[in-house]
Amino acid sequence: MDSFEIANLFYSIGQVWTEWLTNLGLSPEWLSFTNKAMGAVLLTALPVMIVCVTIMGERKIIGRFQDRLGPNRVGPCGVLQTIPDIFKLLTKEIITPTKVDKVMYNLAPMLSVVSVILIWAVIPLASNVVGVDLEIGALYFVAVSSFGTLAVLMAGWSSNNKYALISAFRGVAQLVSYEVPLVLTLLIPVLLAGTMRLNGIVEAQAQGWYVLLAPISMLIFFISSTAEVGRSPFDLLEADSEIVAGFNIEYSGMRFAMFFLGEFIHAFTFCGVIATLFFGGWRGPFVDQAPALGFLYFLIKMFAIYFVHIWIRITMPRLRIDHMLNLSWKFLIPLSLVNLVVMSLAAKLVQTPAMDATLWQLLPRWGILLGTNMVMIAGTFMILGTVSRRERHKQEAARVLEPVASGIQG
Amino acid sequence: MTYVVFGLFGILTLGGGILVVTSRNLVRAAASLVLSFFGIAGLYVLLEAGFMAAAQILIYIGAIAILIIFAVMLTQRVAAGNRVAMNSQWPWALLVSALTFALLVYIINIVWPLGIRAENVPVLAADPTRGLGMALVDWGQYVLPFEVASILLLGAMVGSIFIAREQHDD
Amino acid sequence: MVPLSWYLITSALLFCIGLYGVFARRNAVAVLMSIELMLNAVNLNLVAFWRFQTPTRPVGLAFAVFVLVVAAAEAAVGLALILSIYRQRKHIVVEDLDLLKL
Amino acid sequence: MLQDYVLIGLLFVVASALPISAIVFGSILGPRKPNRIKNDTYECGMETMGPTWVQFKVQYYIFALVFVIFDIEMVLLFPIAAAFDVLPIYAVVEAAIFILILAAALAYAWKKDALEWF
Repeated sequence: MDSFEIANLFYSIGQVWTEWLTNLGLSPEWLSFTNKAMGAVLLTALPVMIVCVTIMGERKIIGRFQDRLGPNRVGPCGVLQTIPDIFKLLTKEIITPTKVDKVMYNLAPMLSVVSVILIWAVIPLASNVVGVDLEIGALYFVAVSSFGTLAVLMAGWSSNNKYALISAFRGVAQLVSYEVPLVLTLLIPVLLAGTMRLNGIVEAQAQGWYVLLAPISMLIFFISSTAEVGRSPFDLLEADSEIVAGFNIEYSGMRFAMFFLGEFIHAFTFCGVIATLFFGGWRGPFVDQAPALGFLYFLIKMFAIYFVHIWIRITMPRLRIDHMLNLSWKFLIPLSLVNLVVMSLAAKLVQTPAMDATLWQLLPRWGILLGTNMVMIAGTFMILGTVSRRERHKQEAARVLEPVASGIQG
Repeated sequence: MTYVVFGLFGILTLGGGILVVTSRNLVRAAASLVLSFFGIAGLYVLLEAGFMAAAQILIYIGAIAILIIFAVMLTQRVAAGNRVAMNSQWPWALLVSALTFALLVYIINIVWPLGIRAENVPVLAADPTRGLGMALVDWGQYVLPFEVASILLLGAMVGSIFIAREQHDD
Repeated sequence: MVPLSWYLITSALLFCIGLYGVFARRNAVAVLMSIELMLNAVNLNLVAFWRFQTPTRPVGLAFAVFVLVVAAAEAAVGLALILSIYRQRKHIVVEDLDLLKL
Repeated sequence: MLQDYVLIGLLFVVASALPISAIVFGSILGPRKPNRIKNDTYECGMETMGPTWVQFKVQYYIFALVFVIFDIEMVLLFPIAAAFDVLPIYAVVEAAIFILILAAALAYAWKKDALEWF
């Protein structure tokens, strides 16, 4: 009977809640409204709570990677470190520089938090637990994250600081460049599932996670999402050795903390989106019997992907701006365009199987899609090899002619 | 309730629009333009055109507004806050737009009388976005404009890169 | 639902605001922004008509999407022209750009 | 349909209440001792020289421009991808042609060195 209760966990909570509100004498419309308001509060609280856990975990993990302990003073093994941190930020003085543009200066940190929390409205948390299963879910996700670009630009401009503005401009160039491959590969789960509903995409992955059907898309999406959230090696926004601290240099205290919070939520929200689009979201063993397990699976997948993020963050040095832009425009975008064309034609060759297709009926689709991906990967490596060999020859020839290397200015 | 939301987004749209044409600081004007675009996106949601709302935010706020802000910053030498924003013919412009508005209201009032409440609005198709997708690549419908759109975009990109590029001597 | 005429009035008002901006602003970028407002007003009209007149066929939506395409192309080329003019003449005040008059 | 967006509207309100309340709390709890130097623009301790709203190079604009074009393209592709399972094969080919024309635009930009960071 144990598993039965878990199976109905969300359902039973909903039942109790609804009953309680109906007993209070709420009309159905107001009941629905109250439920939605509750949902909104929960969806805001969830990422904030996850942040509190992740910041701590990330600092510990980075400490271990760098052969040190990490925070270890507050609470057992330092797990409560975040709480004093929050209080410290709360009691900092909030400085408003005299020359800022007040309206935009105050709006920017708000926008950076709101834009990422809004994404959580469409992420399916468990089989029937999703804020709203919007008909245009995938597009909504892209649209909402484009507010983040605006927040960067607003913060940089309103601060009235050269470095902030330079950083904001660079940041926008970066965000804009990586949004193209991100969205182009987002199209692939959409077309494989034949729907823009994120829950629909997760359900369609009952026939195999899309990371197996479209590994290239997953890689492109992962790389460009790392750049979108401004994580290392793409953290040029706050390249502290070049531009004082980035677009948020004039911000202090809680206002700065809001940018920080926004950035953190952004980072693992994208991990959640990757888990949803390519790793089957809430799918996992026994999830049909016990829907509540789905939430657990989702969190596990999200944190696993986030761990890779952290791993990359502490391993890779920062890219130079021209390299970063080249990576997007001259590698990722052409690759994702080719990927999109080839994948759509390949997926059309084998009709989408019915929902109850057996493993044998699914095999041709898997084989063709995976095979296409392998061919594309091989082709990419061949082209890359040729190009880099040619480049090396060119550079060697240049070195013979002109011994003084001329640096490129970023 | 819908009326309240409509009013909210309407005020956002029109207020943003008014700020765009009146504010002297061009970056402020661009920010108000974003407000106005956002209001329009809200109106699209009220019209149950979710796809258009998302496209509006993605294209207008996420791309065109940023392009405009970049252009503003590239063409502003100093913080040009205190130059004259309007030219000498602005009273005439005001008059002309007011007359146009009056004319439009007059016409609208003839065909769709203002006082009438919306009764029996037709029901939406099941999934309008999918319908749009099918129509865009359907031989009988919009495939020609669809391909022409891509050629237009190609032309726009080639042309504007050609125009905007700084002339390098090498 | 809010009746169709309300949307039409909103759109007409926005269009006229844009029209005023086009006539009255001196800065070319501001003129371009006003044009964007007018295009938006047109789009709002198209979507409103789609919703109230032909909601079962995606006619209005398709046209609105093509207006989006044109708006983006216009913004890209227009701003590029403005930049190019700015590089040559160091200002972008519309009424002083009378190259053809000489 | 419209009901879906109620939650998003509410989420927008709640999500903006979070940073607002955090900043208000912070300004209540934090000290407030402004002075002229502290409120000045921070540029590594140096005096700000010249106008702050400096001009930028046109390269930024070109990236934004290419992005706008691609953004439009992607928006047009989204409804097609959503209807993918019912599309005939020729429709997919048409969409592929659409993508290839835009790829030609990218190739042009590449060829003209518009994507270089000078």
